Amino acid sequence: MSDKYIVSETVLGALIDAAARSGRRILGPKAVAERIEITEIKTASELANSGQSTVSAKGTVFPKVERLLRYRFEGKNVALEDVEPQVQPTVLFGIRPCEARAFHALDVVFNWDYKDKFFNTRLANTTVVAMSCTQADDSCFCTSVGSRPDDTAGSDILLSTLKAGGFVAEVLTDKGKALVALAKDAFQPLTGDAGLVPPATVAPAFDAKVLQQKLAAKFDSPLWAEQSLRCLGCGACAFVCPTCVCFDIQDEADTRQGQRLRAWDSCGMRMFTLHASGHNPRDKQSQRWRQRVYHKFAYYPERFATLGCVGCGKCSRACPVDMNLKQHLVEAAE
Amino acid sequence: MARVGVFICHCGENIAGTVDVNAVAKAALDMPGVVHAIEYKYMCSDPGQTMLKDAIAEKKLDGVVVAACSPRMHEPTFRRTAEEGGLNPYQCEMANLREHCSWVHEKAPPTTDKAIDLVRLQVEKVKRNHPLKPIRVPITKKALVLGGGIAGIQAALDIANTGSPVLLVEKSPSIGGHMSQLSETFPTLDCSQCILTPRMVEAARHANITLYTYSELEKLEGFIGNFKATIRKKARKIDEKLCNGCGVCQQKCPVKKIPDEFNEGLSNRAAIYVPFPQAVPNKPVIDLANCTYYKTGKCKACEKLCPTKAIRFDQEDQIEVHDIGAVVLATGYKTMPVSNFSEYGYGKYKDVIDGMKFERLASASGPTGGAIRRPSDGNAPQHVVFIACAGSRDRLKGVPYCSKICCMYTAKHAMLYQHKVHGGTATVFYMDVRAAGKNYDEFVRRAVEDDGVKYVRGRVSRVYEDNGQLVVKGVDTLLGGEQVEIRADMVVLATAVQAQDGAEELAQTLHVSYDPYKFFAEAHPKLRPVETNTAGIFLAGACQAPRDIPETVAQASGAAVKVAGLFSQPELTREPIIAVVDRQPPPVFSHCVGCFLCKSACPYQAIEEESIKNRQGDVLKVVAKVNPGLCQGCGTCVSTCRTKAIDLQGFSNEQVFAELMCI
Amino acid sequence: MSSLKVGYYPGCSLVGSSRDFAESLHAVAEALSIELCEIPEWNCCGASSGHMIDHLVSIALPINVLLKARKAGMEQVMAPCASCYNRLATASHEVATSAKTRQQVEEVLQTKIDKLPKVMNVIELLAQVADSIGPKVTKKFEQTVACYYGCLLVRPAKVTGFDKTEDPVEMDKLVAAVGGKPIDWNFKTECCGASFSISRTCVVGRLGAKIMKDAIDRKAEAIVVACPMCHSNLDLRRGEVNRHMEKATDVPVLFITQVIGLALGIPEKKLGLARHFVPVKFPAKPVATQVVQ
Amino acid sequence: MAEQFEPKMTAFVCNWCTYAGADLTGTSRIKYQANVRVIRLPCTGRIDFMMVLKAFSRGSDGVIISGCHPNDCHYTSGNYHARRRWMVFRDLLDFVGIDLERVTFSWVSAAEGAKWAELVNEATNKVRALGPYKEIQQLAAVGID
Amino acid sequence: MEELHNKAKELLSSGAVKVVMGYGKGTGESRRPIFVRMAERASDLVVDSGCTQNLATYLTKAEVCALGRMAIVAIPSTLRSILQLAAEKQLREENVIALAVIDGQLRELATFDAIEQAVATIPDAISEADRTMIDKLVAMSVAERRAFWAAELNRCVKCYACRSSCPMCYCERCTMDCNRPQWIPVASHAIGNIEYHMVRAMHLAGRCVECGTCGKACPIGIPVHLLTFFAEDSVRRQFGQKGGASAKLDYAMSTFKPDDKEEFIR
Repeated sequence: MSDKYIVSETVLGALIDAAARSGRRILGPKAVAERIEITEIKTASELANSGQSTVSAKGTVFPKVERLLRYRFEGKNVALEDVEPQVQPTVLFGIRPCEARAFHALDVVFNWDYKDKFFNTRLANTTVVAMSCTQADDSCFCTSVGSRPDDTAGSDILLSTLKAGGFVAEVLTDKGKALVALAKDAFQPLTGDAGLVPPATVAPAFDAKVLQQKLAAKFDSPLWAEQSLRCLGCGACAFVCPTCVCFDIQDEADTRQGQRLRAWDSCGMRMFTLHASGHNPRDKQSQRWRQRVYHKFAYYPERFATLGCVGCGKCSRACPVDMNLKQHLVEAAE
Repeated sequence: MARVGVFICHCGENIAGTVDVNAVAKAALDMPGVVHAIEYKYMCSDPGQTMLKDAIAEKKLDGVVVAACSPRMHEPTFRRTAEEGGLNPYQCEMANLREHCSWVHEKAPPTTDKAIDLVRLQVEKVKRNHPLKPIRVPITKKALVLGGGIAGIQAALDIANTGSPVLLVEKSPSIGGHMSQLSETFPTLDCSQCILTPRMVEAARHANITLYTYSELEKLEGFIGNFKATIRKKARKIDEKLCNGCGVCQQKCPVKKIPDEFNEGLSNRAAIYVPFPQAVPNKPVIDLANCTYYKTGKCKACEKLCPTKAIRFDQEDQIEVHDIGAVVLATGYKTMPVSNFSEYGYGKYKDVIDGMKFERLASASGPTGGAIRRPSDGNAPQHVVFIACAGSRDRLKGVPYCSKICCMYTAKHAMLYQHKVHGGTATVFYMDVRAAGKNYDEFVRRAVEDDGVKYVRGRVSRVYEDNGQLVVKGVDTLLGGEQVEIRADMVVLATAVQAQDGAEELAQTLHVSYDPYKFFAEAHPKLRPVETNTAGIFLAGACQAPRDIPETVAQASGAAVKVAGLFSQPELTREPIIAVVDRQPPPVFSHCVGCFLCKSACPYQAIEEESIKNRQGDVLKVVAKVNPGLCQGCGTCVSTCRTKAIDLQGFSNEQVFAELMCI
Repeated sequence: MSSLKVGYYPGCSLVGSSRDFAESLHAVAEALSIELCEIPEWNCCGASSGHMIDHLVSIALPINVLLKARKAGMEQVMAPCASCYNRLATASHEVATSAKTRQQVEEVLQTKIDKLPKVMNVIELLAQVADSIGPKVTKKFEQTVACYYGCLLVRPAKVTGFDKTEDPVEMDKLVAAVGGKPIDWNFKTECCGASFSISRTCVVGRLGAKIMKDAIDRKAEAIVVACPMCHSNLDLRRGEVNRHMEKATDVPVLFITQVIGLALGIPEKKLGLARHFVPVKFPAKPVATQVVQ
Repeated sequence: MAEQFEPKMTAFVCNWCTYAGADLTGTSRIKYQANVRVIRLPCTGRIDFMMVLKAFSRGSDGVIISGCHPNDCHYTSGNYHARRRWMVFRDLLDFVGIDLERVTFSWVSAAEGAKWAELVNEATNKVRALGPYKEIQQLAAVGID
Repeated sequence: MEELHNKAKELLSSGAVKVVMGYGKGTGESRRPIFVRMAERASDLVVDSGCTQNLATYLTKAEVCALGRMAIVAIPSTLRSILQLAAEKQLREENVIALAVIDGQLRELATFDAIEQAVATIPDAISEADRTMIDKLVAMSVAERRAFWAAELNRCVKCYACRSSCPMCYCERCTMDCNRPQWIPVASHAIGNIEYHMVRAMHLAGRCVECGTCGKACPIGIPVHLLTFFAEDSVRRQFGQKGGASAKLDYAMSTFKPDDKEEFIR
């Protein structure tokens, strides 16, 4: 089911206002300094219509730090206090299709066996209004991982830019409908050819299937050491990534009370696999780099029948030493 | 889970009077890990300590917190008790509910709250304590005594008599110090040298004492029981074995007009000289600054005429390094340079002299053979004015402290003068007469009553010359503050006692602390008067504060006993409160990255480099290592360490952090 | 020589009883190219009465002066009157050493006290340029003189921190620099009676006599001072002084600035010698013989 | 009526001078305010700047750091090293906007019992006047969803 | 550039070094670190204004050291790093050759002394922008500064890009990684972030070579380098010495002068 409407800048504005009035929090990509940040927005004009945000929209459903529970010491015994996720209904407005698609990769993990109430509540309260890409850069490779600049997967509404200005809004889900309903009368159904600005061209760089097969044989290849020689082992890639789900559980406590936190973590970091014994199964950066690639392109497909990557290229852009994932994957797929 | 016992002491009313000890005990029982909490009248009493011991056994405690007085007071007590109770002594901590709480706060809820917090801090800390073993280090049973005055001689003799070898180092050519310069000694008026010289000789002859006269300590490394002392023997330019002290050399030496230090410049000596007739050793030394040969390259008269051919112009300084177990500082004092007091005209007028000069004038071995003759014209002064407190108790131009000996020696001087110059008049200007000591006040009285010394209570503002005669202008505060002007033939200044020159530098080489006046600081003003804060270094005599002879000798013997006590142990045990560098299983080996920034931070040079090698012996990693003997446990390295690889036992990161988690 | 700029605090004496000091000072300063910048709107230093009545006032008044100087951008301030000098120095020492006093004064004056200018007396100032004086001398001041410092220039040491408290020599050096022969005598820093000049002249007489006697016994042909009070007590009160002398004396009393002025060949008029009560004349010598009535 | 705010004061002191000095305060029965909690360390050299940071993030409204006077250090120079660290640390605290008024540095010798009482009272009063250090304390919740 | 290629070729073919660390073409216009191990690849090396990352970071990276003796294309801050690393016993003279372009020509610096002399001639590296930013911050009120840093550091996600890219953050276990006790919280909430960056600044005070690589590395553009710059400033101002000036240990923060100023201590 999908119905399309013509939406002008002003209508978008109206929609945003309506959504805000309905008590929803509006987040969207906005140019700050020389970066694009996903942040609270008030008007459509604030939106960055092209380019990738540095950090993904992941935070709305999987924040960098989340309190899972609280406890306090009462005499000798401990009083547990379960915390419910406090989430405001949120509209992710104008994010890139690749980011919208990424939610699935998170979903499969957070609902793999145990159903994570925090993630689910947040996701349920999030409406995704994606905007198809009209531009891409050297780091993008969505087309190589089964997506495209105007991918609808994961979006509730997809906006595509019209040559004449304004957008076509393709309402994809009930959540989408609900949102549109807030400013229904402003929406004119699309009739005939819209005259869209052609989506960005992202030339396929490799074939994910081939890659997956190659990886099976490349585990011990020197390639990983070669590629990761300049890798500094920081978490920049993982923390900007829309699909990285690794987290750490931390108790912060004193003699009176404590809280249990879930915080982003990264398999790229040495500490990630360090055992209490001092032994570290992934002691070398090459092993950790390999893990990152395999996790997304071998283990994910095996376990969840989907890739752990949407080809947004955020990691490559964020990397202080220009580890370009696309290039590395091309090498790996050879 | 930890099993901590908390023992709250009432200290009679001292704590219980202000802090609700019962509430504290209740609160303690609620603290995680606390399995036992009681309050008792006197924890340090026998029954109190027994309670603690029993509880350790019955409740299977693995940590103990005694909430009582200051740990600086009773920590040793309770750690010992804990040990007797079968616990490692270092599993016991104290919460200071008295000095830091009940004694300083009002009786009010916040005070009890604080008491509870203080207990909580220690509970959290003790849960993270680890059993520690005292550190054992060997002791070199040989002492070094610095300074050959009466203090040094006494200390050396007492130590030597306990059977331990002693090195007695004196920077001047002879031992004896100031005491050998004195004429008679108060309050008995017995001749100083007559009682001193036997001791000097005994020291020289003693089988366990090695004399190093004309020598100086260059360096002291190491720590208690294990010092390394570097001594420079300055070249006397004499072969001491051959020299028989006949003295021909000094008679024949062409240079004769050098002011004699021993006689305070009241007479002259030769360029090759024995400082004084009774010098020990009785061997001359050549004064390079004044010897013609060293100035012009010619002369060598002494060499030619020496009957035993003992002169050695080519002799060089010798450096000797000795292992030492303990050090006694007996470097003595100096008197304040009188040039500070231009108003007293010292230096301007020949007949204004200081006390030490007077000693020489009055001494039978002195330049005048003991007759009081004034320097200017050699006549017997008919009126002598003595000015006490020349610099002492003078905040502005002198020192604020009392030099202690001046009142007595001034009385002695006046008395001696009266004895030696019949019909002469002695007047003493004084602030107070401080004659606290056995037979001291009687002595002063004798001066006044029997020998008719005039005591004027008041300060002197100026001494000036009025056609050829000294005029002492002062005030007599007992005569209603009348100004008095006294015409005198000689004026004697009782100048302040000050720390020896170079005391500061010495203190720094030895790492001992010193007070603002550069006197060496004792470890405790009352309870540890002969120890310094640096273990193994002790104090004797006026290097610590102005002292008279009896006190000096007593203190010297005290220091000697401390040394003997130290030497009586087979080995040293030290508090294991020291830093350690962590060690980890391979491939990490240690979290230390070997940047050695801690090395320059360590005040004790206790941090060494250790190479971790594999079986083939090739170096895998170079990391820091703390020498447990040198480390004193200040923890400066710990806070310099970025990787937190160094930690301080007893005050570890975990312990401090745990304490922080309570606030 | 490049000109030296100094803050200048006249105080009441120099615009009153000791104008001669002021005149000679300015004349000499000009000759030695020292620029004296008077502190704008300076107030009383609180001498004599002030510091006997109220401690806080005695500190606050001088500090106020120094703050004004500071405001006018002065690094150092010279107070010719020994008494002013002593008050200023004492005050800045007090606020420097006692946080409490400082805070009190700050409250009273409603201003924060940061850095204060250095306070000096006239000798200190002249000593700074001592070397430049010699070459400028045209007529050597060839008298045997007793340099009389009095009490306020050098004491208390912790405040003034200038010269040797009990046996000062800086003035002697200056006199020697212009050819004079300073004597070694005993009353350099004795009390002259200071402000008793008005209330208890007999005391002044007695003390002054002692001073004069020792100076004359040691063949002084002139007394040199750097303090208005010393000057008035030995000059203005000479009659009283002579009453306590066996033999009346007419040995003149000069300000150090006048001595230097004479040596630099500055006309006596500009040095205010005429204002003295004891005529400035010396036993037959080529220099400065003419008597001004 | 609103009761007045009682600041949480944390003190880091060396064992040989300030702790002993505080003992002397006790033996001389000089009274001071009960807000302070003393953490005893062997030497100011052992006082890690992280302890001060922690004290604040743990909710202290003010911190006191005290040890032996220069020249007086039981370990001869621990306090000199500490002083250097503090010189830079203070600059940094100020640079990141932590209020230096809330950190009091002092030398209190074993003989200065009275000074310790004064110090604690002054510091406590100062901080009481400044009020609770909410600027830092409220940060504890920030950034956690 | 030509010069560099030849020099690299020469060093590699002669076996003088096993690897030449330098800058190569990266994604788009960017430059990235490369490790040339074969003479024929020497021409991959690039030197231009785009080469701003301080490669000294790799001098202590195990995987890189394992390659053997190295030559490193050095910008001024790299040279400073080498000296500071040497002073901290992390670098052996015989293991590294610095190839620096100093006023227009390529210099091969094979000894620490040589580097020290070179460094002495190079002015300090702080950019105008950073300088003005620091001044701006210093001019602010305490409250304003707190607001500024709270806002900036609250964004920090503790990816540790700053730490990982810093040549002086070579510790195998950083204070951040200590969990007994956990001095600094792992989670990147406001307090923990402030503590983290304070600790880093303190640990770099007197050691920071002011390359600003940490600031450039931050994916979300927090000016973390201003903290270490300021700390370094403070050290220079108060103790008159500077990180990375000499290969002999001269670490301001583990030494002292008895007359260090202490007007802030009562």
